[in-house]
Amino acid sequence: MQALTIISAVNDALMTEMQNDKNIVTFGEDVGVEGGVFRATVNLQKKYGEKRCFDSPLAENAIVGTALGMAMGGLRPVVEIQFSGFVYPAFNQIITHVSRMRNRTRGALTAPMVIRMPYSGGIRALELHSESMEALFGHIPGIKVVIPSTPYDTKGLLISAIRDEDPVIFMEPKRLYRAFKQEVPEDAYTIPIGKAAIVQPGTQLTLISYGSQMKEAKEATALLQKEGISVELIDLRTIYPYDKSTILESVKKTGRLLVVHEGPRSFGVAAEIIAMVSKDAFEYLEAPPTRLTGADTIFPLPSAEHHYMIHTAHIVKRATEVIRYQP
Amino acid sequence: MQALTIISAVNDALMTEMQNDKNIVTFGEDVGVEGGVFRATVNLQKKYGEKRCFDSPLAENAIVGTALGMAMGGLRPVVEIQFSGFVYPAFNQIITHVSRMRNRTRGALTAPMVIRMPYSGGIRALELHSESMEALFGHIPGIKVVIPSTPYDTKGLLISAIRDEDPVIFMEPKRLYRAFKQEVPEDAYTIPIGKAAIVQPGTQLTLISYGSQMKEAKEATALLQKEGISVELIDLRTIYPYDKSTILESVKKTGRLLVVHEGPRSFGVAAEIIAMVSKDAFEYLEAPPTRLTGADTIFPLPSAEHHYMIHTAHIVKRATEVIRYQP
Amino acid sequence: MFENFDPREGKRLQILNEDGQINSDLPKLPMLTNKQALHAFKIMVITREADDWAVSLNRQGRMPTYPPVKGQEANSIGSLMAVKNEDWFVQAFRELGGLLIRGVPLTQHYLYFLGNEMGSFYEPEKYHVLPISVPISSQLPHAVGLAYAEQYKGTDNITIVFNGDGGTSVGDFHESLNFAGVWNAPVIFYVQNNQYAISVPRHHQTASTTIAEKAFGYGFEGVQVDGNDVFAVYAATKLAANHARKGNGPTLIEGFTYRLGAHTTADDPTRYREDQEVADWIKKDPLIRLEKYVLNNKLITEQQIVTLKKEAKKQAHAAFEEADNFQKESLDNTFRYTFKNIPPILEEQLEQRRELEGGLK
Amino acid sequence: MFENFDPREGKRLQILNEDGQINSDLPKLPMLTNKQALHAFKIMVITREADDWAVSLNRQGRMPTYPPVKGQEANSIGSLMAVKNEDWFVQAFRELGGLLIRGVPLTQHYLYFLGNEMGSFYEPEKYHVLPISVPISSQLPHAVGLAYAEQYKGTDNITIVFNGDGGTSVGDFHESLNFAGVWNAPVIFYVQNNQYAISVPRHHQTASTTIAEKAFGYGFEGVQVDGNDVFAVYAATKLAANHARKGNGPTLIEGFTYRLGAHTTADDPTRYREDQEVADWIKKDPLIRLEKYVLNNKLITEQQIVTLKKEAKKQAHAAFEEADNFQKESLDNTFRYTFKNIPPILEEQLEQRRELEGGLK
Ligand SMILES: Cc1ncc(C[n+]2csc(CCOP(=O)(O)OP(=O)(O)O)c2C)c(N)n1
Ligand SMILES: Cc1ncc(C[n+]2csc(CCOP(=O)(O)OP(=O)(O)O)c2C)c(N)n1
Ligand SMILES: [Mg+2]
Ligand SMILES: [Mg+2]
Repeated sequence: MQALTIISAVNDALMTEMQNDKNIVTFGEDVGVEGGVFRATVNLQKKYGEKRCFDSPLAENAIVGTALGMAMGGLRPVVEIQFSGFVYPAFNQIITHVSRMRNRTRGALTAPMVIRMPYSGGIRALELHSESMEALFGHIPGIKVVIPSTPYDTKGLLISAIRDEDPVIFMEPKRLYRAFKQEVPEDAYTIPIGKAAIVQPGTQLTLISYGSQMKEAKEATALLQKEGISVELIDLRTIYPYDKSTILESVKKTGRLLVVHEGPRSFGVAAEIIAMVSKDAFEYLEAPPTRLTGADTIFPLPSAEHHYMIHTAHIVKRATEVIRYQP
Repeated sequence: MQALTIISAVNDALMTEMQNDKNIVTFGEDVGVEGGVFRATVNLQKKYGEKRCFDSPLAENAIVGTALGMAMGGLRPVVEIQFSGFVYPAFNQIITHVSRMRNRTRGALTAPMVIRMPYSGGIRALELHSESMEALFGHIPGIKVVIPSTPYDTKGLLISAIRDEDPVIFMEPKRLYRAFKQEVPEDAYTIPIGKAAIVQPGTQLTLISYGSQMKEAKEATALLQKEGISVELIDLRTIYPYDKSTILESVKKTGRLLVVHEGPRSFGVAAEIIAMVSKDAFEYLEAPPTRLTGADTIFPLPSAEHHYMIHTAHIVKRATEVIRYQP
Repeated sequence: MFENFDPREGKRLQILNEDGQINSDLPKLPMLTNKQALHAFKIMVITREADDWAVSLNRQGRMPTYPPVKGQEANSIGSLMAVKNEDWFVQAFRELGGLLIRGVPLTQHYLYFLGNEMGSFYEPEKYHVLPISVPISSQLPHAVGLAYAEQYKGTDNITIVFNGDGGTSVGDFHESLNFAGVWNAPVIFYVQNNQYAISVPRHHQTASTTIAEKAFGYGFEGVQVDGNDVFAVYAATKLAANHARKGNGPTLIEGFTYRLGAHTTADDPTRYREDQEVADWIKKDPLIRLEKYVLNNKLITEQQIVTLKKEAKKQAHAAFEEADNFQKESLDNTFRYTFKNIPPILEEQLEQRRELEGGLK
Repeated sequence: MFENFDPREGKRLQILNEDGQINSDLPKLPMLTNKQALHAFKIMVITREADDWAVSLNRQGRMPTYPPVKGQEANSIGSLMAVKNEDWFVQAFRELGGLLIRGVPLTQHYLYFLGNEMGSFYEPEKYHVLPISVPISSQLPHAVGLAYAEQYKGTDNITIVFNGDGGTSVGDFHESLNFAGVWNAPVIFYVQNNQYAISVPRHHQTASTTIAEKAFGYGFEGVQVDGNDVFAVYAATKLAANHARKGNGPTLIEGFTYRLGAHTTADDPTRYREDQEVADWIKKDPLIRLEKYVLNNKLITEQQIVTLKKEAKKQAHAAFEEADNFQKESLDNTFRYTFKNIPPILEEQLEQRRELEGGLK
């Protein structure tokens, strides 16, 4: 066992899997000599050579498009988009090809590939370095969207993503990249895509979050516990296909739901979870299912980002309201 | 008054407004000599000249990007994306610039521009000519998303969109382009963006839809009425910023909600509406708020598109279930 | 490799002229043998018949929107003859001739335009063909990726990818040529410059004199060929293929050609182009000149051609009937191929849809 | 207009060499007057001081991520001097010198990198400057649109837009040059080729020999200039600007230069480049050679330069303090500029946020 941060767990997953499968190649801007601006791919080129880990020209669209070509040609590309705010040039490739190749060709051609990207805010970064737009990907049929929140899950989920026969968008909570360490096995292991984690069992409120926001969600859960409130904290881990049964089971038990995420509110991830729960656990709901999310605004530049971010105290406040709610 | 189809109402709106405001220019693929593949811009070049209505090279990204430049330079561009399935190359411009220029520059530069595009399926078209991905736009802070369903609304909303000081994505229900005619005033008029229409008042169920799906929604409403069921039919018209108060008022009255749209279900428009209602009209809901939407699948090629489309009978069925629901 | 045909000097490679004669005074170039020329002719005949038939089926309401290939056949026929079966063939959407050269059944092409996903099921081990790509030029990066993969695996397979003159305006065109240049990828970019992108004429698409010359900005060669001359197309592609296979990287070929028909069956080209222009290009029809060639060289007789065309028509009709009777895609299949394994959330949606459809039957 | 400096023939325009001497044997070119040269020098000094100060502020933890301009100053200074105030100036993000030429207060630049949106508020009637564009090359289409708008309005204003060598790989680069060519738009594309895109060297970015030669594929001229020579930059831009203003369309200028510092303060360039390379380029520093020039030509004395630099430092410090003390953006402002008028749905979110923040104070 080794104590790893999330960013080193990414590196470790790549190291481990590239050893196991020589068809894995990884590329993107600055991933080669530099080892990635966050050091996610550090030493990969040294270890596996320039054919397997390399810099590409600066063009996200072609990074994804050529990766798809490689995938159809039998390789397993894992590409890095330097920041999720720069993935949009690749949207056309993702929506019109990556997500559809299996369906389009009735399985003759497939796209086993991973598109990695750091997302999330609160790190005083330049414009477009802080957004959380995972809901956009969630709405695209044919891709899986995975967001880990711990080093252990990062390695397990990334290896699952690489081994998956379908394309996976792998969003990494950059705010947590170096926030804490966790014991991570040295060998390869997988965590199933599509399964949420019950981080803490509880009875009075289902609190759902994921990725970068899990830190505050955990803190809030602990604070509420101190006040004698029992929260069931769920880490969604997979945005699509998300884990309906774990969510429903929990809400049916607690009767109360709060969903927390950084991304904009309208048409966001919380909307989907709440719409689903409102229909499928309608009779169990004892309080209005509530969202605590980023606003429908442009993510502010550093000096005002605290006006956007969701803090632990905010979660405690909303959770308390949901719990106190009486019809 | 003149009896116009939706497509001729688009043309009429452009004709009328270009007369009123010489800063309006319209361009895109085949919009000049050809007058657009659907004839939306027919005769505009003849009437207003090649500087105001013209063909661009084939590049949606640059169409939107140059339009933004023009808008910042004082023009009012109305660009056409030939089919909504080809807007994705322009996503980067839309998300990272068009939607943000006002906010980024604190109002020094703005993006008064309209991006028109036909959307919706059921017309036996080639791949990527049938999708309904409006929810993607709904999630992007800083843009308005408008979808008309009648010729009258088309003209009024398009003129509002052109006059709007902010960027508007204007999605046109191509399945209804020539489906029916309606009396449309010859002069300019506006319909406010952000206001839904109560197409038919009712008491037992709130049925919300928009755009292409309104045809079936209207038919279903009529069929249900025949069976003595009173449906309040709402045409959303604006996807963002959507009309919360009209929706809530209706649901508070009926206690039951069915949202119908063509686009994929997960993270779709219905999710947002239902999440909002579940929170803000929690105590009024007498039945699970229900979605009837496209599936989370790739829109099928013509020979199987009937497996995707939502038919009137489907709406009747789901509406009946929602109305019959007893806790 | 194309020193004698530098597009920047206004040169265009033509071997077989409009009269069906081989131009003299040409440097040594790869040539189609008589047998190959006859094969090209036969495939061009069936392509033409199949294409015409699709257009008339559309008029009869039996075929949805269809993009005719008429007039452009030599481009994909000549170039596909110059590569081997294991080389990847990445289509745009006007390469029916090339598909037939590759051995893909005509039925499959019809099936696609009839709106059946099985029309894009090209047995991977057999054909090495990518399906039609609807978003213009978005297939180009795939070609570069495939080329990289083949290089990585150590094969000598190359990739040939098609797009149109309109498609050269798209960012993917640039990025793909640029990546290919940097990676020295074994790929041939074949642009069918048919002078229009729907209604938009070539000079509204780009201000460069030729499309071929764009290659030099990416560090490799481009050549313009007479795209209605199957010999020129073959020669240029063969040289480019050898070049790529030897590890010398990509080439851009511009086939200078013309779409004799409408953009698609939904299009009315009289709105945007002159009859005279079309008439001029009809004289340059690749089929007419190849027919002259095979006749002049006695590779076939007039009588045999009559029979050939009759047979081709029959083949087309039969292929269409087969496609038209092909099993329709089921509800289950519209869900099943979204992912390798259908996740619970989608399974549930399928169940609901089954119930809805069942409830209506 | 650049017949004598065709990049395809390996030519690069240099007027002021590394020794601060004007090259002889040059054809007649637009030249900076003594007064202009002195102005360029003064602006370059303050640019250098302001830039260095930002880097050290970052080390002190008083400035978030900052991208240094050091070594590249001549590019935006020379080119901005060659256009008029009404001409649109579309930034990438390493054009501090150009901003100062345009008269933008240094405070504003600091404000932006301090993470305050007001740093992008360039009074439109005054500066004709577009804000920094973070997504590489995505500003290029804006420049073409602006150029179109000016042409449409019948002004003779042109547009100059910047990007980097890395940025030439992006589809926007291609599409923008292509649109500009077709529209014959009055725009100058200025590429600061500083040899790297973060860690990625120029030869991994494109296989073409120069970036300038790419222009020919779009039907217009490109020229490579010594980007560390403010005279060459000025001359090329002046010619291109006249060309555009006369209605002759776009030009691509490649400024061959070098980033002496890190990509940003978060970057460690020793990971990917050799000390020797940096040392070689330090000799080519645009400031050193311009200093030699103004001294040789007695436009300024050594003593005055010492004073100038001291003053510049002071100015930088003062500007930073002003920016640092600038009013922080309020919660309301983070909502207010999403649309012209805040819609009810957003008003409600603002209300909820106010309540949350209030609840915590
Ligand atoms: C990205 C994208 N935009 C628009 C379209 C609609 N469209 C289909 S074909 C076509 C013209 C293509 O022109 P060209 O590349 O010259 O090919 P040709 O049709 O002439 O063979 C257009 C605009 C599309 N398919 N994809
Ligand atoms: C679309 C996009 N992708 C990635 C980035 C991250 N990034 C910032 S600067 C940069 C390198 C830019 O290189 P170049 O264009 O040469 O400009 P330079 O930094 O050398 O001035 C990268 C990759 C970005 N800002 N935008
Ligand atoms: Mg064409
Ligand atoms: Mg650079």
